[in-house]
Amino acid sequence: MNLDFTPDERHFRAEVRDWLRTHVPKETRPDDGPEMLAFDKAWQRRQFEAGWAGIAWPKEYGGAGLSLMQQLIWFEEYALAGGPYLGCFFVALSHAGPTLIARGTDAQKAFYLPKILAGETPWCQGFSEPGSGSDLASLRCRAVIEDDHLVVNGQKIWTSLANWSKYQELLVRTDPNSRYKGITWVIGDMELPGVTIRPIKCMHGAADFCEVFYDDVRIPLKNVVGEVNDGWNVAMATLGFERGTAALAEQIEMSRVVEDLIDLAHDRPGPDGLRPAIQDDEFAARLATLRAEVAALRAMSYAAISRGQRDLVPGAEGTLIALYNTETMQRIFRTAADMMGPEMLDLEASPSRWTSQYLRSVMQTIAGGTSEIRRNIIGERVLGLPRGR
Amino acid sequence: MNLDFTPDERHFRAEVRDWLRTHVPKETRPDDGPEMLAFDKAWQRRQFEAGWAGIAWPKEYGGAGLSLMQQLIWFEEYALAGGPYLGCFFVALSHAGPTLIARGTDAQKAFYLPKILAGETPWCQGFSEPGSGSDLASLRCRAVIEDDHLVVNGQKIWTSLANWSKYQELLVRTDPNSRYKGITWVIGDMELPGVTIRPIKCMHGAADFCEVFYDDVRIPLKNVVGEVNDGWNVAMATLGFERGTAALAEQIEMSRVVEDLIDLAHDRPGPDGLRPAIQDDEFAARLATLRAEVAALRAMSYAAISRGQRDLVPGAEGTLIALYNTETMQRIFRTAADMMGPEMLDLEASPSRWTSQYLRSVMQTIAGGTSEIRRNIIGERVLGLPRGR
Amino acid sequence: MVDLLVSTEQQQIIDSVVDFLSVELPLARLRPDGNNRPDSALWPIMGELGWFMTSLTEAQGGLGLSAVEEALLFRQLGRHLLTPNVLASAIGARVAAAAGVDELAAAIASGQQPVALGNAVGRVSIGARISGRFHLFDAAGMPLLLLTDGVGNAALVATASLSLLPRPSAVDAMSLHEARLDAVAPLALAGPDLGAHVTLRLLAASMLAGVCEQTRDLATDYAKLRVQFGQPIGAFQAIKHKCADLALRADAVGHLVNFASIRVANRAEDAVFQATAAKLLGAQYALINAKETIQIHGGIGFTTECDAHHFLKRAHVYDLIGGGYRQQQRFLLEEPAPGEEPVA
Amino acid sequence: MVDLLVSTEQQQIIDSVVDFLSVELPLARLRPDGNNRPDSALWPIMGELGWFMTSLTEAQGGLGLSAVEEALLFRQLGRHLLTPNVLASAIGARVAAAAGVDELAAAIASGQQPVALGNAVGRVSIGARISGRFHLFDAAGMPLLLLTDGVGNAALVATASLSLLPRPSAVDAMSLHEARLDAVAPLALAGPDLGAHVTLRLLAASMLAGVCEQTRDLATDYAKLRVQFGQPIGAFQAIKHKCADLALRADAVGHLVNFASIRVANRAEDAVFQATAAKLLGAQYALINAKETIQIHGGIGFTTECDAHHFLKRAHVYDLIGGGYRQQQRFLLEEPAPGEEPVA
Repeated sequence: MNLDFTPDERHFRAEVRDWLRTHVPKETRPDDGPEMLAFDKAWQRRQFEAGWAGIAWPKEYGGAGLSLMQQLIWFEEYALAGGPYLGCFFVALSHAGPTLIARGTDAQKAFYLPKILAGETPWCQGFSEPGSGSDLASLRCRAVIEDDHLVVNGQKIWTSLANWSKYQELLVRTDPNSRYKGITWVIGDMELPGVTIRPIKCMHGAADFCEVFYDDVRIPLKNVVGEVNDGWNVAMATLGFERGTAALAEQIEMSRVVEDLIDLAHDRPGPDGLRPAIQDDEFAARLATLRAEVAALRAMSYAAISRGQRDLVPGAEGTLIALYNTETMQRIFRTAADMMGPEMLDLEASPSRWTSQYLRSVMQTIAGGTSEIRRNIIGERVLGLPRGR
Repeated sequence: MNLDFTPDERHFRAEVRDWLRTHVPKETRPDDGPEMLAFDKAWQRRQFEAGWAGIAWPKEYGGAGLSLMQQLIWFEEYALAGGPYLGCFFVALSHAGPTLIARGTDAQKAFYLPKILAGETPWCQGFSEPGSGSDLASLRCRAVIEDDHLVVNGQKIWTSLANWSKYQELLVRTDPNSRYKGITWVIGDMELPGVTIRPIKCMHGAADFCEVFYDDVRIPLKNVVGEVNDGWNVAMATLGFERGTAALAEQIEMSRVVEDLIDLAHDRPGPDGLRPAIQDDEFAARLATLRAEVAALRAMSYAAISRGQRDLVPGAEGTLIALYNTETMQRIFRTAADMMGPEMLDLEASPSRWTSQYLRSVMQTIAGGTSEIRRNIIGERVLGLPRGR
Repeated sequence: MVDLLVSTEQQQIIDSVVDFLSVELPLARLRPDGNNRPDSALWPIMGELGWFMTSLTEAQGGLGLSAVEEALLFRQLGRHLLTPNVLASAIGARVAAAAGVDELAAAIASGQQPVALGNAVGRVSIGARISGRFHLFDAAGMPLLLLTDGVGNAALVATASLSLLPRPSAVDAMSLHEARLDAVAPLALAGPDLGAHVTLRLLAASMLAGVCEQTRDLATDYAKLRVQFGQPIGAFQAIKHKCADLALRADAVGHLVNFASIRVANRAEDAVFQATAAKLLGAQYALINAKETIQIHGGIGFTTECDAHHFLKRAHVYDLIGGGYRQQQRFLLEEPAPGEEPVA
Repeated sequence: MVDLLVSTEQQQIIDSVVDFLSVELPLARLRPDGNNRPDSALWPIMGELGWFMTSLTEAQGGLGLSAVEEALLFRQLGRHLLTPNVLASAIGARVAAAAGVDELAAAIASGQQPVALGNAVGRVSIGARISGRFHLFDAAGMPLLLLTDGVGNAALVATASLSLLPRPSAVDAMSLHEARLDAVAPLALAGPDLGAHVTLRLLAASMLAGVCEQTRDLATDYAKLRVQFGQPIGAFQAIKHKCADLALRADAVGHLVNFASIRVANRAEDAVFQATAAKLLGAQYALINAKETIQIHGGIGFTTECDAHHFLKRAHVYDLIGGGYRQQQRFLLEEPAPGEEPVA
C-alpha cells in the first residue's frame, strides 16, 4: 500500500497544476444556451491545442495517453483548479470515443475521433426510453433495415444535452423477438431529418435532459458499431473503460463543498439565531461525518484505480462508488439547505447557489441509475445473492 | 373529534386510579424463575378478587366487561401506576381466552376460562417453527389422528414463557397436502408426556423464549378449537379482538422513558464532558423528536380505539402501530445508550437498566413480526400494492 | 370520550373543500404551463367559503367552529399545496379581532383584505414597534402582512408602508420578497395570550400532514401503474416498503395533528406541547415523504412534468414558517410534559 | 504511486493471522458454552507472533513494519472481536519505548507483561500524576494498564497499585472493572509527540472496519441459506438491499482505514484528520452493520446461539475507547482540512 507519488509523478503534477491554473477558464460555465456550447467547445479546443485532449485515450487515436496515475493526478488538479464540468463533451470523451476505439471500424475511428478531441462534435447518449428506465434491456425504439440503411422509429428519454450534440450513441431494437440479442448500437446524427428534440425541465429549474423522437430516421448501416443485434455487448464493452479517475474530480468538488460549509458554519448563526452554526452540535455532527464520508469516497476511488493499475478485471466496485457518491452528495446538500434556514428559499442567497444544488442532488439517486437498481447489482454481483423469482 | 371524558368516565378513572395506586405491587417483578411465576399468579389473583380480571372479556365469561373507553382508561392508569407486565398471563388474557370465547365449545369455555381469570393457569403460544418464522403458513409440526387423540411430533420455537405455562395454543399440521387448510388449532397441556422445553437465552441476557419439542404427544381431540384443518381461520379470528387498548400501556411507558431521558439530560454531562447533555443540540434534537413520536403513537392508538368504538372492522392499522411502536422504541433506547456514554457498558450504571432495555429493543423489530413483514402487510393490505411474482 | 375520527359533519366540510380545491386549485396550476391565477384573485372566494373565519365566534362574524375543523380544512389546503398566506389570513383575522379592530377583522375574514405571511429571517422584534428581516411569499396584491415571532407576538402591518425587495424564489409559482423593518408601527398587535404562534404551528402542521398524505397517495398510485421488469414497481419490496413508510408517516402525523387540534380547541394545558410536536414531526416526515415520492417516481419524478417536486419545495416552506424543525425541537423541550388526565 | 490494495507480503501476514485466529480465537469462544480461556493466557503467544511489536523499530526489538501492516493485523483482530486490550499492548510498548523504559517495552512487546486498556469515563488528567475515573476491560491477570486522553497523553500504570471495583458487564465474555485514580504516578509517560491517541484511533477504526466486514459476510451467508416463502431470503429486496448497504459501509470504512494507515505511517500532515475520520465513520457504520445483521438473521439473530449480537456489543466497546463517535466528530472538526499534494 502506498500513497507516495514518485518524483516523475510529482513533476507531472507540477506541470499539470501550472497549466491548469493558467488555462482553466476564469469565467463561470454558462448553464445553458449557445453560450454554453461555445464555452465547452472553446475549452475542449484549448485542451486539445495544448495536448491535453482525451486524457485517457491512447496516443495512437490522438489522445493524451496518460497512465492511470497521471489521469488521477490530472483529475485531482483539474478539480483543485476549478476546472469546469466537461459538459457537451462528457459523453464523447468518456463513453462514445472509448466505444469506437474498442469496437469501431477503422473508418469510424478516423472520421469521428479527431472531431471529438478538437472540440468540434459533442455527443449525447440515446439509451433510456420512457418504458425502459431501470430495465434498459426492454427498450423498444425500433430500427428496420432498408437497403443500406437503418430506419429508426421511436423515442428516447433522459438524453443529456441532446439539443447541443452533433452525434448520438443510439441503441435500437433490431430484433423484436429477442431481449438482449436484438439490440444494435449505431451512431446517430442529430441533424438527420425526422429527429425531434424536446428539452425536459427539471425541478432545479434547468433542462438537464431531453426527449428525442425518431420518425423514419434513416441512418446508414456503416454507422453500426459492432454487428447488427450485437449492441448490448458493445454497450457493455466500455463499462470497464472508466477506471474511476474521472469520479475523483467530482469527489474533490464534494470535499470542497463540505469545507465551504464548515467555513460558513463558523460565520453564520445556527438555528437559535445566536451562536455560530458550528457550535450547534447537530450540525457539527453532520459536518464531521460528511468530512469522513468524502474522505472515504476518495479512498474508495483510489482503491478502484489501484485495481485498474494492476490490470484486474473491473468488478462492480464502480457501482459501490456511484451509490455512495450520490447518496453522500444528497446528504451534503441537504445539510447546506438546512444550514441556510429560511434563506434556502432564496435562490441567490448563497454565492454557491446551494439551493439549486440541493434540488439537483435529489435527482442524483435516480438519473444515471437508481439507488434501488444499484443495490440490486451490489447484492447480486458483488455479494452473489440470488435474484428473486 | 373529541378528547373530553364524560363525568362517568372521570369517575371510573378516579376509581381505577385509586385501586391501582393502592394495589399495584410495590416490589419489582422478578425477571425469571419460580418467583416470577408466583408474582404473576399473585397479581392476577389480586385483580381477580377485586373484579378487575379479564378487562376486555365479556361479563358472561367472568370478565370485567369493560367498555372500550373504560379499557383505555384502565390501561392508561395501569401504566401510570407502574403496573407490571402481565407476563405469564399475557397470552392467556389477550389471545387464548378470547379465542376460546370466539370459537371454543361450551365445555372448553367452562373449563379453561375461569382458571385463567383466577390466576391459576398461564398459557403460551405455539405458532412459530424454526423453518416458519415470517412464513407462518409453512408450519410443519405434524399431528395425526389416532382414535380420539391427535399425536403430535415436531418442534416449536419463540414460545415465550413455555417453561412457566400450563397450557399452550398450538397450531399443528394435520393435512400435509394443503397450506392454509391443513392446520389445526388445539389446546396443548405442557405437562403431557413427550413435551420437552428448552429456554433460549437472548442477547440481553434473559431467556425470553423457549423451544418446545413434541415427541408422540397425545392430545385429546376434544381439545381442538374449531374444526380439524380449520386452525388458520381460528388463529385469524382473534386478530381483531385486541382493539389497541393494551398497546396504550406500553406507549405510556415509552413516554415515561423519554421524559426520564430528558430529566437525566439536564443532570448528566453530554459528550463533551462539560455541558449537560440537554445542551448538546444533537441529543436535544433526538429527544424532542422522540417526544413528538411517542405523542403521535398515542394519537394513533386513540384513533384505532375510536374505530373500535364505532364497530368498524379493524383494518391493518394495528400493523402500522406495531411497526411504529417497535421502531420508535429502538430509537428511544439507542438514544439512552448513547447518552450513557462509556457507562452503557455497565449493566447497573443506570437505575433503569437502560443498557438491557436497549439490547432488548433490538429484538422488538423481529419478535412478534419483523418490520419487513409488517411493511409488506402495510404495502399490500393498507395500500393495495400488488404482491411480487 | 375519546374519538379521534372525523364526524359526519366534519367529513361534509372536508368534502366541500376538496370539491372546491380540485376545481379551482388543482395541483396542475403549479406546472410551468399551469393557469396560475394570482392568489389575491381567489381571496374573496376563499373568504366567502369561510376559510378565514372558521375559528372566529359568531359574535365576531365567524363560523364558530373550532381549531379542529380549522385544522381539517388546512390539511386539505396542504394537500393542494396552497400558498402559506392562507395561514396569514386565518391568523390575521384573529389578531385584528383580539386587538379590537373589528372592521379590519371582518375585512380579513371575508377575504376582502388579503394578508400575506411575513416569515422572520433571523431574530426579529415584534411589539409596538417592529424591527427585523422578513420573507414575504406571494405578496403581490396583498395589502396586509402578518408578522409573528416564536413566543406568541403577532402583528398586522400595511404592506404598502414597506419597501419590498424581490428575490429569486426557489419555489415554483411562489414569489419571494424580502422586507427589512425598522421600528414600524403595526395596524394591530396581539400578545402571547392569543396564542398566534400556537395556531400557526398547528395549522402549518396540518398542512404538512396534508403533504404526507398526498405524497403517500401520489407515490402509491404511481407504484401500481408503472411497470418495469414485467410487473408494477409496487410489487418490488424496495418500492413497497418505501410506500409503507410513507403511509406510516402520514398516519402518525395525521393523528397527532388531530389530537393537537382538539387540545388547542380546548385550550388544554398541553396545547402548546402538542401543536409544537405536530409541527416538528410533520415537517421532518413531510420532507422525507416528498423526497421518497420523487425517488419512487424515478426519472419523471424530478421533472416539472410531474407534481412530486412541488411537495418537497413547499414542505420546506411550511417547515420554515414560524421557525424550522430545529427551532421547534428547542421550543418543544422548553414545554413541560403533558400532565395526568383529570379525574372527577 | 497510489496503491490502496494489499501487497502479496501483506496478504501473507493477513493469512497467517487469520489462520491463527480461526484456530485459537474463533467467534464460538464468546458463546455461553465457549471455551473462553482468560486472555492473559494467550498474551505470550500473541507477543511471540509479533502483534505488539509490529511498529517498533528493529532497534527497539520490533518488526520494523509500519502502521499499515499493524492496521491490517488489527482489522482481523476486529473481525474476530478480540478484547480491546490488544490495542493497549501495542500502544503500551510504544509508550514504554518512548519513555526510555526499554525493558518494560520489551516485556510488553513480547507479551510477557500484558497490558489492559483503561478507558476514560468523563474527564481525566494524565501526566506526572494521573487522576480520573476509568473503565478496565478483561483486567484479570493483566499487570499493566494503559491510560490515554483525547489530546495525546498516554501512561502506563501498575494494575496492582489500584483498587478495582468489579462491575456487571454488558458485553459477553468481557469483564468490566472501574478504577478511580487520584494522583497516581505512572511507570511510563508519553506526550502528544508520540501520537498515542492517533494510533488508538487508527487501530480501533481498523477493528471497527473488521466488524463491518465480518457482519457483511455473516449476514450475506445467512441470506443465501435461510429459506422463507420458498426462496432464500437474500432474494427479497428488503434483505438484498440491506446486505448491499452492509457491503457499502464495509467498503467505505475499509478503504478509509487503509488510506489513514498510510498517512499515519508517513507521519503526514493529515494523519490525525484521516485517523479520526476513520474512527468516527467506522464506529457509526459498525453499529448499523451489527444491528442490521441481527435483523437479517431474524429470531435466531438475537439469541446467544448466533454470533451476531457480539458484533453489536463489541462495536460499542470499540466505539467508546478513546472517546465515542460524538467526541470524535468534535475532534475531527478541530483539524484543518487536508492540504494540496506537494509537487516536485
